[in-house]
Amino acid sequence: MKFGVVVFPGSNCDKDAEYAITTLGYSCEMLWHKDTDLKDVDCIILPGGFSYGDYLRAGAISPFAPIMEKVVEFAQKGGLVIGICNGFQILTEVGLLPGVLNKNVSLKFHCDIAPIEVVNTSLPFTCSLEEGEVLDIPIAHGEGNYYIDSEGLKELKANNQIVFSYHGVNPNGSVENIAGIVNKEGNVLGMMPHPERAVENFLGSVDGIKIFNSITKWWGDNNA
Amino acid sequence: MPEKYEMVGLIASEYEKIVSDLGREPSELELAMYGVLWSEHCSYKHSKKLLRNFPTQGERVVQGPGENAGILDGGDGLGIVFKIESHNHPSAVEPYQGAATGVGGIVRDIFSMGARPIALLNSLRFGHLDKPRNRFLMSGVVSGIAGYGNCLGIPDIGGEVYFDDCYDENPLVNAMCLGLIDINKIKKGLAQGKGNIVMLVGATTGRDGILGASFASANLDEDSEEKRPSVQVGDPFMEKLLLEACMELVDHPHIVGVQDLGAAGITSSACEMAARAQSGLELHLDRVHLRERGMNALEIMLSESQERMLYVVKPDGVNDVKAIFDKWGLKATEIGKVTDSKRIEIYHNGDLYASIPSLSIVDGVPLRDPQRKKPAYLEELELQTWENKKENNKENNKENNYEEIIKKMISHENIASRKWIYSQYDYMVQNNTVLRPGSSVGAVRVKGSKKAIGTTVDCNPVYPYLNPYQGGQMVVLESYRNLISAGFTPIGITNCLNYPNPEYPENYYVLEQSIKGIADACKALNTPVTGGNVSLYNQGINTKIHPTPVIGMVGIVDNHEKTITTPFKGEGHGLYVIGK
Amino acid sequence: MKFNVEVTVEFKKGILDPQSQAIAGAIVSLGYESVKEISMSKRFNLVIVGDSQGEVEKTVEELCKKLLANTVIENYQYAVENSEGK
Amino acid sequence: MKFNVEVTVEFKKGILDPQSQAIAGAIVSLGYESVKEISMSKRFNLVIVGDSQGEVEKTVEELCKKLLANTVIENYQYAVENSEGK
Ligand SMILES: Nc1ncnc2c1ncn2[C@@H]1O[C@H](COP(=O)(O)OP(=O)(O)O)[C@@H](O)[C@H]1O
Repeated sequence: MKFGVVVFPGSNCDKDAEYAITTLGYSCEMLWHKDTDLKDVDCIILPGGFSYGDYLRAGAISPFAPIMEKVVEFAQKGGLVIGICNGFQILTEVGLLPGVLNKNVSLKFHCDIAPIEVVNTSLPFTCSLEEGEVLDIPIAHGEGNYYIDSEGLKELKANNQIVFSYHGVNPNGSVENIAGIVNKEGNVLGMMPHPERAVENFLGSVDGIKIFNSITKWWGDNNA
Repeated sequence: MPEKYEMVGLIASEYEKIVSDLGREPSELELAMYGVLWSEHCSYKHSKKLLRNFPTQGERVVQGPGENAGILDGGDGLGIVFKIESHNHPSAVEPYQGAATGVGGIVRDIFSMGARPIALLNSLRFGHLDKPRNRFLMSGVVSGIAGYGNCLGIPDIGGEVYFDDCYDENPLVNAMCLGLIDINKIKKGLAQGKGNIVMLVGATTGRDGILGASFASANLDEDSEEKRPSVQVGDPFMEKLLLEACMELVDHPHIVGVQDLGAAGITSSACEMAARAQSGLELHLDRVHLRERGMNALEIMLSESQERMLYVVKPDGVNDVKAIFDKWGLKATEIGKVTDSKRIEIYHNGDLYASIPSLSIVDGVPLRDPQRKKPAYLEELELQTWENKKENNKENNKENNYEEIIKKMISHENIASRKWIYSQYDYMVQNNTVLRPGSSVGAVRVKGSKKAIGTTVDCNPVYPYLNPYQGGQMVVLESYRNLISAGFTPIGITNCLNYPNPEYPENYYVLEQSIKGIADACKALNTPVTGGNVSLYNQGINTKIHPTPVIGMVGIVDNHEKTITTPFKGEGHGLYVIGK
Repeated sequence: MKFNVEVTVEFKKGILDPQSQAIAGAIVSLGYESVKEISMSKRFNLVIVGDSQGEVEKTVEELCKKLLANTVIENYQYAVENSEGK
Repeated sequence: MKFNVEVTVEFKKGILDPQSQAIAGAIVSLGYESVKEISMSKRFNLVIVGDSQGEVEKTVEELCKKLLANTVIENYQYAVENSEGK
């Protein structure tokens, strides 16, 4: 299976995503924001960072990059897309995911390793995880405070779209401790924590591997 | 009416030297250029002689002081590029932008050498936090460092902060950056080869920060408010693009020299690049890409607009350079060429505004040798006997409720947890962080190997204050102990000498003594000095800072799994004190 | 013709704006009891050329929706003024 | 009496404004060639009680200096209006 990582001007976790993917033995293509060729990848990652400086609102300008038109098309056809941190912000701005990511209630950037609980295990991203399992995944963001109105929240819950929630401490004030959600169809995931940073013991956690392995397992099961 | 040389911060004898070097009176632009390059900040005129005490050689030294940053040999072709710099005065006036642009400047120093930045550290000093202004300064500085470094994606893996009344008017903000390079691909700040093209790349040039270097070379006084326009605003997004574009050019065979634009903008970079190569430069200012209309030659030459670099490129490489900067959405403009005149010649709209011998403006400043005088407080301290010291201690130690004492200690601002600070920094980006903030050193793994680089910034300013010479040694020793206890072999240092006004004999005495202490410790430990920064004039109206020589030490270990972290590992383990 | 456009983007009522809240908190802690309400918004000033007020308004409307505001949480308002008409 | 206060805070002339630059870049890449200039500023709306316009203006002036504007790099302007007078 082949992953693709989009490089926006200002992305800064693009290389980390590539490193994690290749270290785990999967192949990875870098996708330049000005290009419109998705290079036949099977799963697209919108990486963390500060695309376009995060000016105006985090992720607000990236939807207009040429590659994004293709990414949206790909997602609408059921392709797997993951937005991590800034990528999550971009996915909400481009309308692939509901809600928005506001400034942290502390108004400060916050970096730590956060325990997150797996809420939905029926997805490609979580199929080899256990419900209620707690993963240690690094977080590093200033605008991770997920907001959605009460109608929207009801719908998220009804459709089982909440994938991860912060366990114990809520680091940013997000509604219902939400750390990650999927679209209704279940093929587009947005999450603030960085699974690509939890792939080697010395980094403090290897729980990110479980997420990547879920995806490739699901892919293998469905495309064998 | 002050003399015109006083207006640019120079003294009569310096002016005479300029007239003699030029063989005539300088033009307005020439005098302004001399003013900034002969300021303490750029010329080191008070400290250069003292810095000669430092050991700068060793089997691992690839690049010693004098370039944008120092380089140590990390083995297997790995170059460790590192440097520390102060941004004290700008941070006192505008803490967020002051600290942010401090980070931006030190990071450019690293990648202008061709190295990819892999870690940041910072060393901070403020007055006590019971004063609202000090809280304002600290929170602004910390968010400025975070705002800039996080956006660049360089992990901030350590630092230190210390609070004392002596920093009330003059906080200290020192930022250190490390980068990695293939030892065969080092870029230097050289303007070599007649006919080669000088290109200005990155951000546009505006009126910000004009005269920043002379701002750094004077005491902070009431007028500092008025000097506010000299604060620059940083754009970390622009710097990130600049960084990636420069990284793509590392292998390009037509790049001759690179230097970032820092204090004194085009003036210092152009002059230094020419002086290092013993060449000349011809620059045409009307080609500089401006942010504001109507800027005159002087404003363009002295602008400290951030996120800019100067490239010297062989004519055949110009189009490639433009193409790569264009790919990243940046401008690269040809603004002049290298000559063999050994002069810096500045044209604006066809008229010659300045023609200065490059060696004169870069190295010609008459070095100062100020008076030294041992401060009276040191004499008094030496007279104190062991006995009366013990008496004093008794006075202080009346309280013997240990629980209370311990609570008091761990809640003291100089001992309490620093998590409030470092949780605002992204310390994990790049997937290399072996030892995070909260450990006694920060460390990053070198990808493609098991190697790790450990690094620490330290300075307990009480020691050099109480005994400048031994205190200087102790600061180096503290860094050394931190590294070896985490499992690293220390291999070299950079340093940031933060001191009060050197024109007072007492201050100069302390500066000289502590430099000697640092130098002797470095010799004994075989940790040569590869560079650093000197920030003098750190005093206000009522206070002056304690001598604060911040040491940034670097060590290596062959296997990052062998590093040792500080927390207790389990119940029942023995505790030992080692040493005397 | 040239038009001056002023766009204001603010949080929708009922949506918590952490930044406005922090400022309100700071005002209280500074002791300004006379300040009863505070809210923060973004203002954009644009210069747009066009043949008619209507054409420019259409552009502004699009810009607001696509870029300047996130309509999930923000409202926008604008005023378009012919700068040459005066 | 109640007063409505509107404060605008913007970058001083000549200070780099990266945010407005980035937005301008996005507008260009969206293909809106008719947009010639864009700048962004902050607006605060406050409700302040006081005995006189002068008293409220004094409060606002202080608030701007201490909190709302960073006078090193930003300018501020304000308008105070008696909301009950209407
Ligand atoms: N300004 C700072 N930036 C980043 N990390 C910091 C800063 N200040 C302190 N730290 C981190 O907090 C920890 C404790 O700091 P400090 O009390 O100064 O300890 P030490 O005794 O090791 O110097 C260290 O790991 C240090 O790296």
